[in-house]
Amino acid sequence: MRIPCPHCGERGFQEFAYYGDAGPKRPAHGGDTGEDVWFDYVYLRDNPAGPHEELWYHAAGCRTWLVVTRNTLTHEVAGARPARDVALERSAAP
Amino acid sequence: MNVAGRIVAREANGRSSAATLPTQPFRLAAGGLVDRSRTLAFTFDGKRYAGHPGDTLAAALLANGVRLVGRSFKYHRPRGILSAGVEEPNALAELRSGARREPNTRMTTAELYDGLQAASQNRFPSLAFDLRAVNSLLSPLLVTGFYYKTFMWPSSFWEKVYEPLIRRAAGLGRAATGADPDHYEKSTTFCDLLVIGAGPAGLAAALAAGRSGARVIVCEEDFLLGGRALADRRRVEGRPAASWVTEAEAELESLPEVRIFRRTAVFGAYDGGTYAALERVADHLPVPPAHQPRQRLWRIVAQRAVLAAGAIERPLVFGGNDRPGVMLAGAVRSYLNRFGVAPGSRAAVFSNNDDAVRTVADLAAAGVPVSAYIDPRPQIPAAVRQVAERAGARVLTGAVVQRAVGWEKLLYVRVANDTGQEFVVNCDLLAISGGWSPTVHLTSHAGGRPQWREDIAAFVPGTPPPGMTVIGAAAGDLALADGLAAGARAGAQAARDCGFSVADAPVPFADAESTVIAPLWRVRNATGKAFVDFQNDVTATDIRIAEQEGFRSVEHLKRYTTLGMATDQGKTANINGLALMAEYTARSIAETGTTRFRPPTTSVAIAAFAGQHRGREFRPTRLPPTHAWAQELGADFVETGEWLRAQQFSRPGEPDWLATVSREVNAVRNGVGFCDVSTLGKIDIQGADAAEFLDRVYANLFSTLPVGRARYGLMLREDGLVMDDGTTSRLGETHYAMTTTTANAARVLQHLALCREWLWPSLDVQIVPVTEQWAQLSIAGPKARAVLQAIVDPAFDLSNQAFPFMAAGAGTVCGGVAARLFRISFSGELAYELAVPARFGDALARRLMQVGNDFGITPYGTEALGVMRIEKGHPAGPELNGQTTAGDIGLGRLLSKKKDFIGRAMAARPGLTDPNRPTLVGLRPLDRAARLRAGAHFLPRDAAATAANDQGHMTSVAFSPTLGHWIGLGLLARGPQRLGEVVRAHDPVRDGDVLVEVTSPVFVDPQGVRLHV
Amino acid sequence: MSEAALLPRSPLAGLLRPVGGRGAAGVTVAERGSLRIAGLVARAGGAVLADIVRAAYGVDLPTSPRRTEADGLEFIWAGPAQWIVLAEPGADDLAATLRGRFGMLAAVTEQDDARVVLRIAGPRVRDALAKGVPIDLHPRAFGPGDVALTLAGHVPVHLWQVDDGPAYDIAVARSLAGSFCHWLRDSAGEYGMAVEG
Amino acid sequence: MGYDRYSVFSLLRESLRGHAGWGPAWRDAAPRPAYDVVIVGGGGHGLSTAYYLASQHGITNVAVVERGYIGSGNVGRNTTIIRSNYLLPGNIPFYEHSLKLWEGLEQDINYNAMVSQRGVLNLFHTDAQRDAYARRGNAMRLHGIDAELLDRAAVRRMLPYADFDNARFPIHGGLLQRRGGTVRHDAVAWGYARAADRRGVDVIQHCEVTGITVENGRAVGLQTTRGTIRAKKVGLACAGNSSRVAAMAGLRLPIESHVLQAFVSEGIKPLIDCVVTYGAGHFYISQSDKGGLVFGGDIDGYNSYAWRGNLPTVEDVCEGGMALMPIIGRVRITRSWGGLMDMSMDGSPIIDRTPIEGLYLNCGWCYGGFKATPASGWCFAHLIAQDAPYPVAAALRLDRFATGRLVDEKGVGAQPNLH
Ligand SMILES: Cc1cc2nc3c(=O)[nH]c(=O)nc-3n(C[C@H](O)[C@H](O)[C@H](O)COP(=O)(O)OP(=O)(O)OC[C@H]3O[C@@H](n4cnc5c(N)ncnc54)[C@H](O)[C@@H]3O)c2cc1C
Ligand SMILES: NC(=O)c1ccc[n+]([C@@H]2O[C@H](COP(=O)([O-])OP(=O)(O)OC[C@H]3O[C@@H](n4cnc5c(N)ncnc54)[C@H](O)[C@@H]3O)[C@@H](O)[C@H]2O)c1
Ligand SMILES: Cc1cc2nc3c(=O)[nH]c(=O)nc-3n(C[C@H](O)[C@H](O)[C@H](O)COP(=O)(O)O)c2cc1C
Ligand SMILES: [Zn+2]
Repeated sequence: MRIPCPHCGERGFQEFAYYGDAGPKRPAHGGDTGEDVWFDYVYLRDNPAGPHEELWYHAAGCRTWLVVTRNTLTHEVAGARPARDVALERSAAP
Repeated sequence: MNVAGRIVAREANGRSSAATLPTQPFRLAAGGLVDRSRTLAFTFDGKRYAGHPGDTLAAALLANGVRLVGRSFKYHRPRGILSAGVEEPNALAELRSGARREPNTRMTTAELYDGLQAASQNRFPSLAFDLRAVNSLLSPLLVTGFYYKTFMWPSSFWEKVYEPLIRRAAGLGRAATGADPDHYEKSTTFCDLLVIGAGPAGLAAALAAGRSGARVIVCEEDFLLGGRALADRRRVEGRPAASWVTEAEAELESLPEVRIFRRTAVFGAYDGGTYAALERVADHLPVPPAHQPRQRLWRIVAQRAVLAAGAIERPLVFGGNDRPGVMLAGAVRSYLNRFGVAPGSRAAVFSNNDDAVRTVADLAAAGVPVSAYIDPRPQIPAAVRQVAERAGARVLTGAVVQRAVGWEKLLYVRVANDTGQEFVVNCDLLAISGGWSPTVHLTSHAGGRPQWREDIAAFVPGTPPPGMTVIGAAAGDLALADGLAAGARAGAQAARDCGFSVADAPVPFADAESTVIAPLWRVRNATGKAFVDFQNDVTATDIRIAEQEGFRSVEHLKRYTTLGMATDQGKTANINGLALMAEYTARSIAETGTTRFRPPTTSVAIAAFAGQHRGREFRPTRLPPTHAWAQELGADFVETGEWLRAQQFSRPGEPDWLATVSREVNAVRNGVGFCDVSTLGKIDIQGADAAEFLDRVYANLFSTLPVGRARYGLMLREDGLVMDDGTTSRLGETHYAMTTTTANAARVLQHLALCREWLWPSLDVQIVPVTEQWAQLSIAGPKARAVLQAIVDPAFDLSNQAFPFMAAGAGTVCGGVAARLFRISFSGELAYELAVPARFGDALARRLMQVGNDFGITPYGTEALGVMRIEKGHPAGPELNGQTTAGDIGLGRLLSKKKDFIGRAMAARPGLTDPNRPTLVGLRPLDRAARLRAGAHFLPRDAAATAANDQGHMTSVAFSPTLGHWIGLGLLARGPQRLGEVVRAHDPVRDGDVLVEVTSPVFVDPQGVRLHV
Repeated sequence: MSEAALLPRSPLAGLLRPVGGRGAAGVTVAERGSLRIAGLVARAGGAVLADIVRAAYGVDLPTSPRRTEADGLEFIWAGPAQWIVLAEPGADDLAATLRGRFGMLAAVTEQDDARVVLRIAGPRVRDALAKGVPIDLHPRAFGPGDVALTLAGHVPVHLWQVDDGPAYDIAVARSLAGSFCHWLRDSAGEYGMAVEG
Repeated sequence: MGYDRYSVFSLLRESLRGHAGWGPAWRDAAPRPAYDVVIVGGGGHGLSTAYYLASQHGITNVAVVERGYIGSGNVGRNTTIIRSNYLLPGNIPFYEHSLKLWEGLEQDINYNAMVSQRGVLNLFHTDAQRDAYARRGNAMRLHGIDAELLDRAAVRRMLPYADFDNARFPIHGGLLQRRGGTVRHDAVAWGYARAADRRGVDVIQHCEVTGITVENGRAVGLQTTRGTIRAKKVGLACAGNSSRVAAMAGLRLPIESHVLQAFVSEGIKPLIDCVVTYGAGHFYISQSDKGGLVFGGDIDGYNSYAWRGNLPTVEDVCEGGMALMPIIGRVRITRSWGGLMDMSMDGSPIIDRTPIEGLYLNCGWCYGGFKATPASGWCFAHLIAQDAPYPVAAALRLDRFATGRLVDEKGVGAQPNLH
């Protein structure tokens, strides 16, 4: 499996560390979020069979976090973006 | 082979010149691609034989008239050579000896070298006389599934009696006798096009792509390029096919961007266009030359791949079809044409297709009489009949071989035709062909399902992995001309796909052939055992039994009968087996389907996957800056993660490590010692939001930390449990130096990056690992200041007022060496951590030894460090084991109530705040002479040793030289409320129960007076 | 007392030894010792940093895995908005200099001792590197000035191509120098490795 | 038709008549319109659940629906290790219950699954690891389970061929559970299927569940590729596919699906007697009765439903193997494969009710559920039949993540790929 690091270029996945689903949204820092929302964020996963947005860390490369779109049925990697860009975009979205 | 190698081989062999070697009675007078000018000596089961360079072991044995080469797995039936390639199920040998012994080596692919030693396997006491052949008589009992139905009584007999018997009888060859002495390598390479298989189709593809300038890799598992073009007397471009191959090879060699990997099998197709291949670099030599690996694992990343792996011929299923002397028709041609060997002296050919009649012609041309050509088809094409008759063979149509008769060699075959006539055909070689199965294996590694093609009675590739095209016989285009054309097309297309322009070139033309086939899956009125899977002894009857018992899915069939599960993965067996299942279940073959193919397509040595990473090079070793110095002092070292750290510095005359460690501890407690703590993770944190960032990632506050001060910090995971701890210092308003534990350094760095980039991308914070930059030495003990005073440059005021406990600062030492100084203490003594650029770490240690000499300075290792932290009750690895909360380790007060932080919410869950959770306490043995051991469980003093009474466990222990007895830290249910209570530290696995008294975890200087002097 | 009062020790001491090979070495290796190295990480709004660097040195800080040179300094990409800066031995305290110039715009760290830098060259250098470096170093894919953060075996490396020789510089964490050299000797042995410098 | 009991006598009798008399091991049942209980998943756990529903609770109007052939999932692709050497009180009694059931299984189900108590040896390489194993061994002993802590010399006697002298991480000793061992994996599925079938359970193959019918907050049936099936109770035992099936009822689970690979070598004469796990890398190995070395290591580490892994993991596993026992270097791998692990957030399984009445959940087995097969079925059957957890499985609850009463053996927290 090869991951197209937007910074380093395409690399074998052995250079990366995996964190899992990029979907769950962390409750706001400092907010007064209920325990069930936290539970949901920390523990529950969609775990879909098909396209999946997930966090990978380019540990043996540029040491940055990426959001990789990958199909869990075929392992085809559709693309990768810097996690920071995705996060900024998401926080800008309403 | 180089001369040295040959001499070694000779000596190993203990004999001398090739002149005394036996002749090769079955070597043809001429022909073949072997080098007859040189003779190689080899042994099989201790007996000496001769062969030539270019032979495989199988070819050379056949040349010497050896027919019996092995015994089957279950029934120990005598077996001969069936094939001439990787599909071989029978002819397996132990190659080489001692630590280089390789079990189950296919004789058909083992390249002959001078001095080669081979031994037959799975026989007792000898190949010719195998006692276990009685299994054959028991065979009615040993059918498929027999063991599931019996051996159940008495139940204790399985491990003691039945299983050992079964195990000893099973298995094939023997493993080596010692650690593999050879070297292995792994290499990664990239290309535009990977061509798998260098038969005519593959060569055509490589040429077409290579000429465009594309980067092409051609992998061929054989030691010669050419595939079937070497085995068949065919013509390409009007020339003998083999000479066309030579020219193609020469042209490919001349193209700078084309690489040819010989002896290299592509064995796995993985995701992302990654292919795994095994190059057998030195398997054709007695031992690998110096600095050469035995084998090299290639990871090939290819934009495009062309699979041109050819096809594998299928045996026919009839009685005694496993007799030595029964051989695949195409293999017979290989031995005749490529190796110049006659695999028999009188032959018959049994085939259901138009291709095998070439074998009749080639045998005759080589001077081997052919008694009969036997074909189940009532009508055969005139051309086929003609070829057979011209070769002098009697042509029997509508006829089948019912039984091959013989034991260790074939004597004759019994033939019956559709009019009920029976014949006996004398022969010691029966060439058989049930048709050809495309080598589709690599196309299904990514999940593609092969498709049934009725017209050629074979499975062809379904959906290959992305980027792969299949051509030639592998695609079911069995005719040579089609393969050449497809190759030229696919090669050009691949080059275009990779952005190269390709000129149209003429497609090499070839003579025509017929590939017509009428499937015959088994001979119906066969007598005797009719084998489907030769190696695993699976017969047609076994398949019927499986069907009867409901194991009808091909995958059930496989698992119940072990069909296709042997070393050859059923390359010659699978299709026949599933066709029989289709017949028994009255389904079509397409409906029945194939079992799934998986890597590796041919077996690969475990060592090849490991490559260089074994022994001490299994994982890298990280050495701290003072390593060389510590080594000179004779330190003992200990693995801590990837690091190798000095464990203790023993001195001559010290009876044991405990004496050494106690001396080191005493030195620190009473004088001064120092220890390399460079392995702690060091992370530089800067930025306008650095303080805010630390407040979020640490449970306690860091924004309030004054510049020039250090603070102990505790980090939680998002789930509220403790992740790591360490001291972090504020070097400037927006600049912090964080330390982490050695074990968690990488994990923390990754976590901080996630926080910065993913959770809070708008914070201005920069995180830079600086562990490697600094040599950090802890200098501890009442005399630490005095020693330090001797090396800091004058500007540095070390007084308690100027540089109090938990102060942090920068300056220079030893006359201008930049340094950072932290007054922090793990030992509980007056202590400093002094950091200098790592290149000076070694010299700093030596300097400290000098200047500290008068103070009795003592280097100490991780053991003494551990003892002192236990004496002080500081939690470390065994307490921060990922299962503990801040409260569990007595640090609940650090969880800030003033701010939010990672883990805050989840840490409040009832399970994590349960007052009954085991909590950190100190322990000391009631009998002060008793030894404590970590891992013991706590039980109420007089309670029974049951799980219900389990109240926690001892996490860390040490012999405290300060107190003169063992002490421990532990997690005890409601521990802090039980100070003074006596509990039992229960340690049955070491027979060491001890009564211990619950104490505060801080054993030494509970007020922390010494820290502040 | 001068700095020489503490003798620096290279972690490569005793590790670079020639190995294998008959005839001319296929691979040569030399330590680029005593380099000055600093780490540079742009603070939020890093664009200004690029402007200041351009103004100071007349070069663009590489925004992709590339290396540029100016004024005796090498700027080597080390991740998004991150670089390491190299200066020849003997230069002034590089980190201090950089901090003086860019301290407001970048986090500057001393890295002089964090890495060792080796120059590896020779006709078979690509073959030797392929035995552990899992990236494409073919001239069509990677050329002079190109930079990569990747692995050599299990050892993380930071490498860049120096010239068409080809020669590569490989920076390795100090603590891993021994393991790296072991891997290099293993990998280059087949072609013969000579030690220069 | 066929034999109700397998024995050496039935085998002898059949051998005299060409084995014409064997009937199907289980009927090829077609789905009926309604059952008392339908179990989704014809793996080890589903089949054993059905068997114990029938044999322990007298509930025989039961179907097991399986999308492929029975045993096509993880029960048919695991490395066959059974043991009860767990650390935490939430796990130990459960796995010990399982080991006890294994010990009497073959007589119970009349099928030789080759339960082989050849010993499981976990090696340690540092003092800290030793203490952690001592803690575990002591915990086992407190539960009445056999555990021995071996020193280096004792390990050397057992594994003379391991690398003691040139290792990156030298072996210091090991924790041995002699009652641990291996079981012929496929036979477990077949044996339970046959035994359940004999008690009236319908084993329905090639029947994929595509929907769960929930009416008024209650599960009342299933949609399948072979039609609708009504059920009073539905039990999910679909291992790596748990999230997908649970989603049909609108549930999200604390589960990720990951691929785990395993490997088998060519058959060789007996070399490795017991099961060995390497403590300094991801590697464990045993030798099958056929002679193949069966081994594996870590999961590939990313969410996957692809039933296959990738090359770096293969290399990683073999590096571990060579580091531990370089004698196997020239033995060849003949096949590799992958299975889907339902990795839970604390690495321990879940056997519990769900918020939907009548819908029961059995999942989260990670890479360790084969050894649990008998106890899992036993406890799940009890839960379904009695609507109350069987005591040894009482800690394996779904709500433990919300309450914080985690069963985290490794202590790595809510990151499934690290368990
Ligand atoms: C390589 C490998 C090695 C392992 N090694 C060990 C080991 O040594 N020891 C150990 O204890 N454990 C081991 N395990 C784990 C163990 O195999 C599993 O935890 C256990 O088998 C899971 O339970 P099961 O048998 O019920 O699962 P499975 O056999 O996977 O059963 C689940 C079934 O559900 C079916 N299913 C899924 N979705 C549907 C649907 N929609 N409709 C109908 N049916 C459906 C599947 O087809 C499958 O047959 C290993 C696993 C793997 C992959
Ligand atoms: N008339 C028939 O019925 C019939 C049937 C089969 C083959 N043929 C003949 O066979 C030839 C087919 O040509 P082709 O080029 O397709 O096949 P080929 O068999 O000539 O060549 C395939 C080559 O691929 C190599 N190979 C296979 N798997 C490999 C792997 N995984 N890695 C590396 N190398 C691998 C083999 O060693 C072989 O050299 C033609 O000459 C054709 O006439 C004819
Ligand atoms: C314990 C065990 C032993 C195995 N032994 C063999 C073997 O000797 N030969 C073989 O070809 N496959 C063997 N397999 C692997 C199976 O062929 C198959 O790959 C596995 O059951 C997964 O199924 P799949 O590959 O069809 O997906 C074994 C599997 C297991 C679980
Ligand atoms: Zn990257």
